[in-house]
Amino acid sequence: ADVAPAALIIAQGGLGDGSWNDTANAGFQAGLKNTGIEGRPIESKDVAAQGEEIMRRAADGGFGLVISLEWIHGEPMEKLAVDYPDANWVIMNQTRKGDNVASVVFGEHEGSYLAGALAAQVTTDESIKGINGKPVIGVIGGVKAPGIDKFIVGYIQGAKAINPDIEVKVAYSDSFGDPAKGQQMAKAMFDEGADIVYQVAGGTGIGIIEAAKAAGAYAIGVDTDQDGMAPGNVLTSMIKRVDVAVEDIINNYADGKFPGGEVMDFGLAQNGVALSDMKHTKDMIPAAYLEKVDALKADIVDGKIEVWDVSTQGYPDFFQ
Amino acid sequence: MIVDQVIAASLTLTTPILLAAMGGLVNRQGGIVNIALDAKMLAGAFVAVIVSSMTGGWFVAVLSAAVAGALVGYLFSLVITRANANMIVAGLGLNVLVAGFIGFILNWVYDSSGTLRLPDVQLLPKFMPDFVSGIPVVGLALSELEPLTVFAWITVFTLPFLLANTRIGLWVRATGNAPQVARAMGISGRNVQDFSTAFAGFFSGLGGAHLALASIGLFNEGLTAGRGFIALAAFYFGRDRPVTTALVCLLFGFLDATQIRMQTAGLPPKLIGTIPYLMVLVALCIAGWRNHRRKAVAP
Amino acid sequence: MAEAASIGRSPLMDWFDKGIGLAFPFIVALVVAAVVLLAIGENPLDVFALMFAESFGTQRRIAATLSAATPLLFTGVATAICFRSGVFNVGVEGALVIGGLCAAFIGFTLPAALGLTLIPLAFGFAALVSAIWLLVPGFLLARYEVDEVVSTLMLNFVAFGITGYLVNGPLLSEISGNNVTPLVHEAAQLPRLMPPSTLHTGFLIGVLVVILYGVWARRTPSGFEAALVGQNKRFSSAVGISIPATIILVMVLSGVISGLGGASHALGQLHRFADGFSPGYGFTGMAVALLGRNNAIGIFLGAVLFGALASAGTTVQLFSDIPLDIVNIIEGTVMIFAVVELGRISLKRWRARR
Amino acid sequence: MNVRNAARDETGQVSVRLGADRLCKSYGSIEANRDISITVAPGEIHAIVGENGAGKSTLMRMLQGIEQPDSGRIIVDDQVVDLTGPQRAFTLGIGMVHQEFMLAPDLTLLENLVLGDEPVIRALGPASTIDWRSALESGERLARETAAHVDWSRTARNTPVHIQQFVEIIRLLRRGTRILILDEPTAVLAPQQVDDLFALLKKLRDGGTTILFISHKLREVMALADQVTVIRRGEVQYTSPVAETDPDTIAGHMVGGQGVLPESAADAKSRQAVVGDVVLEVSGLTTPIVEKSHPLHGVGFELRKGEIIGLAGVSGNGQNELVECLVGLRPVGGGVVSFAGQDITHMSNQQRRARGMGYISADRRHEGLALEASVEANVIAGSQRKPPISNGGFFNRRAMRRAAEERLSFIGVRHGGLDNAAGDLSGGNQQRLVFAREIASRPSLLIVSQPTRGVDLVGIAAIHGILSDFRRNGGSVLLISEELDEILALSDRILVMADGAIVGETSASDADIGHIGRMMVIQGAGDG
Ligand SMILES: Nc1ncnc2c1ncn2[C@@H]1O[C@H](COP(=O)(O)OP(=O)(O)OP(=O)(O)O)[C@@H](O)[C@H]1O
Ligand SMILES: Nc1ncnc2c1ncn2[C@@H]1O[C@H](COP(=O)(O)OP(=O)(O)OP(=O)(O)O)[C@@H](O)[C@H]1O
Ligand SMILES: [Mg+2]
Ligand SMILES: [Mg+2]
Repeated sequence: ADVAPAALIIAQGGLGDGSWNDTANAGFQAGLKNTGIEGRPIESKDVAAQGEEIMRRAADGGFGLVISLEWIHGEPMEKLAVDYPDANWVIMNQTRKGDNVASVVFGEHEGSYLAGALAAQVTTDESIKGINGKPVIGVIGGVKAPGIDKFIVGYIQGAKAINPDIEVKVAYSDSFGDPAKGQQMAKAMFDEGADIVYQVAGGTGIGIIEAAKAAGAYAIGVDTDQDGMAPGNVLTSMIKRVDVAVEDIINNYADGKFPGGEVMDFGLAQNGVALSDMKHTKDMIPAAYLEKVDALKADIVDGKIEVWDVSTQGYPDFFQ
Repeated sequence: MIVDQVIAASLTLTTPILLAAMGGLVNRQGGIVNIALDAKMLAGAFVAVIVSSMTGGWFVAVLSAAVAGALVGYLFSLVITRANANMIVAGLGLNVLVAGFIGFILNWVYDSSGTLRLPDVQLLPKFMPDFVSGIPVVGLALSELEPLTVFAWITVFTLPFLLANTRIGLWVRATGNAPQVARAMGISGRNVQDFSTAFAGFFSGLGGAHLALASIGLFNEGLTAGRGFIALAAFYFGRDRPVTTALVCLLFGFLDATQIRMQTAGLPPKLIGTIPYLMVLVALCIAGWRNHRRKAVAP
Repeated sequence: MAEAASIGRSPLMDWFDKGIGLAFPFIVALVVAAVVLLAIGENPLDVFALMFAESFGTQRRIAATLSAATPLLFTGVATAICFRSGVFNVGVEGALVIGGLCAAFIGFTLPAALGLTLIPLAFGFAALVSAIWLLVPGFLLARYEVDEVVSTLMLNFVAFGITGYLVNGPLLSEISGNNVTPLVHEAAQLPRLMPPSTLHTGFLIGVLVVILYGVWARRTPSGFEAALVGQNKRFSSAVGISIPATIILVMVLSGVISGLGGASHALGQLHRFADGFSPGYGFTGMAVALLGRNNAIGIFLGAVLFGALASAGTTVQLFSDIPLDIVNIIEGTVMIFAVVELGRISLKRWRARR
Repeated sequence: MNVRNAARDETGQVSVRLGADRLCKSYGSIEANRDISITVAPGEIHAIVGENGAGKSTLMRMLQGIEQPDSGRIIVDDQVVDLTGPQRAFTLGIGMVHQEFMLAPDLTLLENLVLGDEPVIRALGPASTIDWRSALESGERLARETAAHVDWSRTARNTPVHIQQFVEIIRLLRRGTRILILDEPTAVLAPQQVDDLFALLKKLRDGGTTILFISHKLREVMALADQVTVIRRGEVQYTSPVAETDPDTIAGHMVGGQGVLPESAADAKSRQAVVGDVVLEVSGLTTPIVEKSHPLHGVGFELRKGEIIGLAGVSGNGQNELVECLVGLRPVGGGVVSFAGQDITHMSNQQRRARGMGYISADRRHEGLALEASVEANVIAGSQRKPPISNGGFFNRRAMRRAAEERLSFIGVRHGGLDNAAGDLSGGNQQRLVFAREIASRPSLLIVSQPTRGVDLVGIAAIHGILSDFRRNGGSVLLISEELDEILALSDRILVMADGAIVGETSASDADIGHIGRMMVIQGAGDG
């Protein structure tokens, strides 16, 4: 196909973060492979400041599709889209104007809500191996940032929806690549009575899952299906289909159907986020809990339940 | 119980810092301030994962990591002792360079970026008999001991002896203290310094191996998370004395282990992270002020 | 650090010397990079040609290079000012980040009605706070001989911690997907020089700072004194120059310039403060200063070279399979060899023989 | 002196343990050693005396292999040897105690003792464990043999200087040194400590060790040495068994014959006592003891307008400390310094300069000049804030050049260009450069330390001319010099300093070189 090549601008943290950038890149590569389009991921140590120049260079250099994973590139992209009407632009986690701009937003908060709801039900059921009766669960974020707190707030909201008295321990590892620390932090949480810890910390999360395995407790994976990383000790994973989103966009772009001007919502309804199939844990969880989760999902999809979105609503009262 | 958890966690988190600090301390006693410990830890971790996966043996992996660290350290030292490079800037440069090389190899040899996950990585074995876990308070920490932690603490208590009583130990201290005297006594200060930097690399490499092989069995670019600098802070704070430095490392490890509790108490994680550095600043100020006082009152 | 207290010591040989000083580390770095490239089966010459085209090939690329060089002008000078006086300040990075946050803070908290006066206010506040930031280690060194390398290194980490906390806590933008402050008011944004390029007025301020530094170093008594202190402390105090006062002066100046650099980057480039504000401009600035032998023109050239490396290093990825790591390798090698004295020593010997 | 004869000695006994045969060594234009020949017999204590810069240390460095002679030979045990380096000298049994201490301050004395030649328990190369017990035994044995009391567990930093000196000697003995070279070993010792050291050295001699030692103090030479050699301006001036000479003769050779006095000295006798206002008044000046410095014990004198006071004395008796206190580079322990009627005891160097004090440092290479900086920078330094050189905070480059040229030509400094490094100038011109700078700010008082060290005869005359002119125009000078000729030639009044105090005074008209020399080198002689 002689479609102009595509560029994927990697966000801060770079490739190898084990989550956001890596997953998106996986989808990007898959898309390129499907369509035969040429394309390259672009990394920069100074991605915050250099973003605009990189995107402009890409447009000047004949790229037809520019996807940026960096949140801070939203503003410059809006202007660039005007300068380069022939190019197609994609930004994530925010809504930007422009006929040739596609905005992709994910329902991390919604998926996390379900994870929280599941965890809140499981944590008091002593019939499940490794679970204590205490209504205590945890979550560990990579850094304290709105993009991460979006997960955390959703998770807490979901947990509270099941049990308003539940205690959700929150901590940040202050790094996305420090599994050693993640492991110790998770250990500490398990030790304080939590039996399920949700990881939103990229590479650090590997340590969190390790810790769950070692403690005979549970972790909840994030971004991809991490259930298999410690079969039986990962309760579920909150899968976020960044890869699917990016791949979709490339496919559409190749077919000449770039969703310019649209906001592509990858929420629960669109299956943009979802809990994993729970291959290893489904059988040990009472079916009622899963049904409840499904019911909540339906309510969210129908709009009966609104899950708080930190990235568009700021912080809620129940979280700082 | 919480106490034994904290003890166990502190101990584990201390080990990599401790190893690097022991190396850096010897280096500084020899007259070189090594701010590239981080680079050597990273190199060590990288090599450890690769070798462990290739051979399936933790010991070879750990040894290779140490040798890799020592090699990087030695080359670094040559730049300082032979070509008179400024050790601080060269150290910063080395941190960038090593990260670049590792990223590059990851990319071109392993076709991945950031993280290296290899099959059959053998972790450091936990060798204590089962019953120790029943011991109150320290049982958990004991049961989690692995060879590197044990080695690190053996080093802490043998290093003072080695520095004091071996020829090379004496040479290192003499070179750092009065290079012209060492030279006049027929000791090649440069060779001794090269040795001390290689030594620092060796121990940093071990620290890196611990990070990679203690429990997670994979390599990540961010694995060291600035621990080389924390180690630097530790031996500055511990005034280059092994046991004091080890206690400072333990304190930093403890801070790391209790970070989660401090967060619960409302301290923001970013600010908690600055505590070690603030401590060193305060220590420097106190030392400087005391020095000043002593000079001022000199008879 | 041997820039002579040379009031005008500039025969041809001197320039030749400086030229070698600047080129030598780059040549080594290119050789290292070439070896690596050969190992992966790329033709180094092609890659270097591409990199050159990406940094200086067109007017736009030149603008992009200068834009990337802008923060380095500030950090290069802020570092050189201290190195030249024998003060080994490695805390420019921290001061820059603090300055950037302060400028952004002024830029979005003060009422937009202040209009253009916001800019000097923001620059002033940033310079003030950064100056105080570096005054602390300066004072400790001047009065108590507290090792400035360690104190400033530690202060960097403290600066990262404080700014990291503020940008996520009290100063976090209401609605965002990332740790960023709100955008500064439009009036507080530095205008662009060659739209659409991101090259902004901060570049001119940076060039001005370099020129002022050159004038200060060569044309003012205080610059003269600082250089003498850097060369020979005993001599300096014997001719009546106060060493502590000089140390404090250069640290404060370094802080002011770091602060201006942070403000320029915040108001001109990002229009806010954000996580990832500086990818290590302060540390690269050290290499720039050393490469330029603390000389104004040398610093300018050094900053442009590193700017070129940064801008070309990313955009070449669009057109080839060269990973970013090559840029890191080049940069690290340049830093290490910028401080190696091989080139200079052999040159001196060669000259002595004649 | 004839080596070949010595080698043919028929008893089979070595007759020359250490010898120099027509050694020459130049540093650039300075001939530090010219055809120096000496012979030292086994078991002899041989003293080398001479003024500062006479070339003593240079000779010792060649005998230790640190420097290679330009020409000439070195003899050890009647054999010509090629001393390629200090290590070679070591193996031949030659060891040296340097002028500056060679102990690592933070190591213990025992560690310092064995450093570089450690006894080990089992040989494992560098990793061998040091056998501290045998080290201590050897240290204590040697200490016993030499009758020194050493606490080996102390760090060098916390050890009195004379013990440090002992340890350095013991360290050499332990390594099999048979020929001991000591460069001014008594400079930093108190009298009692000197006696201890001498007892040790005599004991060593009686045990067969050959000792070569440098000193400025004739009392010490008379008390200790068997043989004395005087070096002056790089040449052997005199050599004699101590028993056959006396201090006056030696002092005469040290400070030089009458013939070499510059002309200006001729009118010295005709000078009148100066009666102007007191410019500098020093009373009861004391300093705290800081490592390697000689403390002052209540120094006091007055310097008047238009007067040159010469301060004579052997180096290391507190002159440097006095100078530094006067110019504000060293904190004062007690006493008062007032300048032009104002108490300046605690003022900074800068403030003193602003009040009209100029300073010619004895350490030209490190304190008097910034060698790497340009000639212009050196001659301007200190005036950089004064108009017309700078105006409104900026240099006036033209005015600066002009000022620099004027200053340099006023005194006749020959230089290759204002932009050349000051280090490129010849020694004499470097010193003129310092004068050019200091005179230019029109001080009322000059503190001048060793103004002609390393300066050739023409340069000396020029510098003396500068000083005389300065005084004629109403300036006051405190002149510190070890060249007695110089002091006699220039001073109105002469003070003699010894052991941190002024021990004697004489007016120019009464000055007698022999008398002053005795006061300098033979303590207490001035009183008697
Ligand atoms: N490395 C050198 N480079 C240049 N000149 C030197 C060097 N070493 C000595 N000189 C000069 O050689 C001459 C003799 O110096 P030397 O150190 O031998 O004197 P000395 O008799 O030991 O004096 P002092 O009593 O001051 O120690 C002096 O003029 C000195 O300046
Ligand atoms: N290393 C040593 N070997 C032999 N004698 C020593 C040593 N150090 C000190 N002395 C002698 O011991 C006596 C006391 O020494 P010093 O003044 O150092 O003692 P101090 O004041 O008690 O020491 P400190 O300051 O450590 O308390 C002096 O006569 C000194 O010569
Ligand atoms: Mg529970
Ligand atoms: Mg000498």
